[in-house]
Amino acid sequence: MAEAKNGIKNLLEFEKPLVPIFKKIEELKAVSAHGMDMTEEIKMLQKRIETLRREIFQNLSPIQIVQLARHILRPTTLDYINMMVEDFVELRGDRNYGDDPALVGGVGRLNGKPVLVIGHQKGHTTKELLARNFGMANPEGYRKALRLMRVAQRANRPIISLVDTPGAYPGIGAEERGQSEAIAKNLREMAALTVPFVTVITGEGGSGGALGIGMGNRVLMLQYSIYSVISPEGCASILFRDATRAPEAATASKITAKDLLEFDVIDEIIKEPVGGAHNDPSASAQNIQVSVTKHIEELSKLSPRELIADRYRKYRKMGIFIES
Amino acid sequence: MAEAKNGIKNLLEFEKPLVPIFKKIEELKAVSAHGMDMTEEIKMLQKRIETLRREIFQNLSPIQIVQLARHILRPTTLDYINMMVEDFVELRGDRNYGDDPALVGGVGRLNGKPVLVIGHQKGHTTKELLARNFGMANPEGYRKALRLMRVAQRANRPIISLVDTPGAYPGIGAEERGQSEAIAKNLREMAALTVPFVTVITGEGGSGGALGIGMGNRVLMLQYSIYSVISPEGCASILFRDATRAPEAATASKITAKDLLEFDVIDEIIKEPVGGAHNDPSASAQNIQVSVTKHIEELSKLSPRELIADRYRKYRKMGIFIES
Amino acid sequence: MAKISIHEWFTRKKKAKAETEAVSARLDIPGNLWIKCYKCSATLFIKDLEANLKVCPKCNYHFKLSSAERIKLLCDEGTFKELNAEIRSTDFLGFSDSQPYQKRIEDSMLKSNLMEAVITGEGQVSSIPVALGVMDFSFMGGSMGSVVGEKITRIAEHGMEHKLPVIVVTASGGARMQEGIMSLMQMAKTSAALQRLREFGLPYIVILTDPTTGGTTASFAMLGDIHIAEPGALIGFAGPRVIEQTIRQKLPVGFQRSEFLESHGMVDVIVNRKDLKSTLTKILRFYKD
Amino acid sequence: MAKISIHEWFTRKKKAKAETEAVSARLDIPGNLWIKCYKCSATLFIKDLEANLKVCPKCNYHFKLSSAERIKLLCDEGTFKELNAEIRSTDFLGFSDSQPYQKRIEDSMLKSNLMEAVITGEGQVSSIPVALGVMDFSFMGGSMGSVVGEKITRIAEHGMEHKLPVIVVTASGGARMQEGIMSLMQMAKTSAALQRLREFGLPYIVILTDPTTGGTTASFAMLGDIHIAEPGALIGFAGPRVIEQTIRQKLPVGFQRSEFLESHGMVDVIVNRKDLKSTLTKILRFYKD
Ligand SMILES: [Zn+2]
Ligand SMILES: [Zn+2]
Repeated sequence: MAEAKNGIKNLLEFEKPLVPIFKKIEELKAVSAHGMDMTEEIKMLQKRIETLRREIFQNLSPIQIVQLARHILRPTTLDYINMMVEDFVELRGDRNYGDDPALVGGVGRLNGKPVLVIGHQKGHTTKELLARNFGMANPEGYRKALRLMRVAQRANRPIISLVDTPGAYPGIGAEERGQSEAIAKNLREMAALTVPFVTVITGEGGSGGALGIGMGNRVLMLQYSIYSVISPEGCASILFRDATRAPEAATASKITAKDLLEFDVIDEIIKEPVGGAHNDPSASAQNIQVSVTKHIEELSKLSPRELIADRYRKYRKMGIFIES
Repeated sequence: MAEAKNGIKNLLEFEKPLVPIFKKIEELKAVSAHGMDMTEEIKMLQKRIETLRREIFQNLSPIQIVQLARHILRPTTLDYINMMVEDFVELRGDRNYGDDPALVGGVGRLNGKPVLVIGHQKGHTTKELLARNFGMANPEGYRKALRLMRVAQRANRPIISLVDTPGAYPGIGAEERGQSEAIAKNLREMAALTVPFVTVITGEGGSGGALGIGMGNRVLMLQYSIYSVISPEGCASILFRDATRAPEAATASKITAKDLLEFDVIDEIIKEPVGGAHNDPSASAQNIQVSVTKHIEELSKLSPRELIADRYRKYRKMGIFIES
Repeated sequence: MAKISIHEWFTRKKKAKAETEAVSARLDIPGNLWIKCYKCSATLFIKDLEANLKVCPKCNYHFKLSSAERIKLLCDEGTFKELNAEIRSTDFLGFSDSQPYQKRIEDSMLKSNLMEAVITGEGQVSSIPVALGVMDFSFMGGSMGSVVGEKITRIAEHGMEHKLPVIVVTASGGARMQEGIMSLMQMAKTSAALQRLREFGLPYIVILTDPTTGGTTASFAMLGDIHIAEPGALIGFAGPRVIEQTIRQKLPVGFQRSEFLESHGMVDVIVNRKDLKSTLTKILRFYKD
Repeated sequence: MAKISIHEWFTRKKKAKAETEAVSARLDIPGNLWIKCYKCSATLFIKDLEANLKVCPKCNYHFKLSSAERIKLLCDEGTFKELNAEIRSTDFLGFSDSQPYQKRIEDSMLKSNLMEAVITGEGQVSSIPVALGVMDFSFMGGSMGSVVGEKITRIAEHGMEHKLPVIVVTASGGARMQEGIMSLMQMAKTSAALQRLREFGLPYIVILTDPTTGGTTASFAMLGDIHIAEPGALIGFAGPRVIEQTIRQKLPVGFQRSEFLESHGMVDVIVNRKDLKSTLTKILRFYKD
């Protein structure tokens, strides 16, 4: 699990103004070890870090948000499940070909009530990332997700999907086994779900790979997550023919929670702790839990038919064009 | 396609009494080629063949029927489709992993009315048999069959399944991709089909591999086909610990159409031409067509709900046991 | 048809019971206090092994459980009530291999102290009422004939009637060949019943144990909403020997074991026997209102 | 928002039409009577190629068709009536790469003589009325933005309203990046509409042509009851270059072509262009009452 790591090691480029203060604290700690009481001084410095951080985070650029969304310590699906869901039982397999470790799911209870949770699983070390294919699912991942959504549907339980993927995996096997078909079918079948369905973009919402489990009645986004049709790097290299122009592409493509709320593509932004979710995973989990619970409760008042209609309305209106 | 091959080459062991007469005909033909008119004599001999054949076929043993059911020239699914179904379009693939050439299907018209046909495909040469894996389907074959049955269901069209397989393929890949799951799911889903569904055992009805597409509202059997839980050879080698005792096993296991009609496992026996279906494929196709058409017409009077209930009744009553 | 009346049977059974009771709760190794683990060959004190739910403490090998032991493991004490206990097999084909089927049935009854290869009934799992079917490999290798098919079908129907989740613990070598085509038809019958259960909106949970193969796997064993498996169980359609004969090559290590099925998407979760009830409970609570 | 009014556009279009008409029915090789086959390099007389439905007589390479040509190929003469022709794209993000999106739209309109990357309408195929959508690669690579998504959605709705089978001919490079997340949302919108169509019990038939990739494939292109493909068409989720960059190895020959998809179970039937209408007709007759 992603432990809070306030240390100097995991600071992002734009957090570098904090470095001298962290160093100072370390020095004071070293002195403390030799018997002098520096508690007060350290406390003050820590406050300064917090203040400065708050200032820095007040005005993040889209590409800085991209960096936060991809932070290696950013909590990913199993982290949130561990923090939010009681009595979780992970359920594996698509009953068809395989089990995809990049997309996990299972049953458990949220605030004492049964839920089914699915989500992309990344990792916090290279080893974990490799084992999880960096959160890039294969068709069997999407098919597992669909199977589990149907488990929820038959049990009449709400579904929570947590989105955190650079995208669906672009590999030979993925094409052989029908990555397109798997995602497309999920989109169609998600439209037909008769149970409350809430999606949270927790990190990277990478294109079809994100949408493939992301057609909730409500789509929520963590404050420093992103959701886009193509990565800023991909956009820059294809449209600007220069991958280094990713910051520009990140801005132009409108991929932050704030942008997407304005476009009505998402329904709500979930606040993150100062410094981002990885700075205080359990606070982040708490925020998600509160928000998701609220939306599930609202949706639970709708009949199966209304839930489908609600979802249809939501996605039917997507699109901006001129008609005259 | 299986052409009528009355020749000496394809005679089965128990048809050997015909050999001298065939040889005589060949001699006479050779003589004819040199100018003498032997038409009458040949005609007479051919009549003798027919009479003798009729006698031989009056009293076939189960193992002889097994041989007929497996005859390399016995018409298999695409042969029957070519003879019975107009405007056939073969539809491939399970939308999931692959297309299985051992199990084919598609849409067309029977007597001018739209139908969906699926069936195991064997072959009449070693090359064909290898290409079709001897009619032993992999999971993707059963999944294709299910996909096509659902196409028929959505279109509200009757389904005809033609069964001709030694069994589902017992291979590594088949196990990896869930042969059991694929067959089991087909059984469950066939029970839920809302359209008329007629199964014809045309050759070998090999165990779960046969049943996997064979849960029709009506199950018909060609006169010289077989339907069994295990092959006579398998039964002999497991239970009698001696594969050469297959004839005995064939008799003991009750695998002929006549036996199965007595046990109410099938609904009707479709007559074959003298000498077996391969002796006159089009006559065999004609018989199938008449019988299938009759049953589809009867079933078409039932509502979707009644069709499911009809099928449930049929399979619910299977089993013989003592209760006291 | 039957050469043994139900009354006769129960008399014999009672007598046999006293003799076998002490043994029945133990492994099938008469008069021995020690056993070698089938997998790691460690020498285990039987009492210890039984105290450990018949799981080897050295290598986690899960020894087979009898249906009675399985019921004890899963159901709250004293809650299990058997249903359809009296349905018996009969030799309707007049089938005889090394011995007549009828004799085989009777011998199996006496040897296993069971009426058939599955026990079904109602019970409670952590106070949640369930309809339960437990197969027993010791009765003719857990083979599925008319009786197994009928009892599985009826327990599904019982679930529907009483709105209970249905749980089946599988252990079976496949179809019972001595019943010919009728054993094949049990695959259709049970699957059709489970289709009804599904439309009824009731959960169906399968617990796969060693071994589960053939027609059992290709019907009710693979139709669960949730598939739980014990570690290392052999689960497959074709038996390993049949496959080896067909493809003429050695099978890979771990082929058709629970872990293989899990990695190929067929099993939801592999659970050590000691955690089986608690995991089952969590899953049942997901379904329970 | 738009810098060109619909009236203005039609005036321009009319003028352009006279100039381009002669060319539009031909391949996009200006002022040339001959063309080299892209696949086998045979030199072909353009008139012959066009008479052969733009299929190379030497190697069966299927050249791209314009939407107009495709409609002519599939619909009975004079039966096609366009719907929702006036929906246009707009640069709601203020997006600019090498040129502003708004300019790109306008240029594409003029160059392709099309309003957008899909034409939708009602027509008849062998006297069977159908709702038809035909994508056109010549308009911004057939990319799917809000307009493509909206028109596909509306043609599905039109099918439901008039109880018509829905046919979509795909040709698309994927999502239109200039519309950002909104292009992604078209995948959701079209798929949801097709779910409704499905529940309505109406058939949806996809004809996959070269190329069909990205978000188009991963939504309405892969949701057909029946998938017909032209030979040799590139059909995939990720583009071949992206895959090569990811896995750092060369792709196998034939990868992501129609034949590859057929053998992997994603395409029902591959049909030569000359047989396309007759095969489509047979399939439609399966559905027609
Ligand atoms: Zn051991
Ligand atoms: Zn060419």
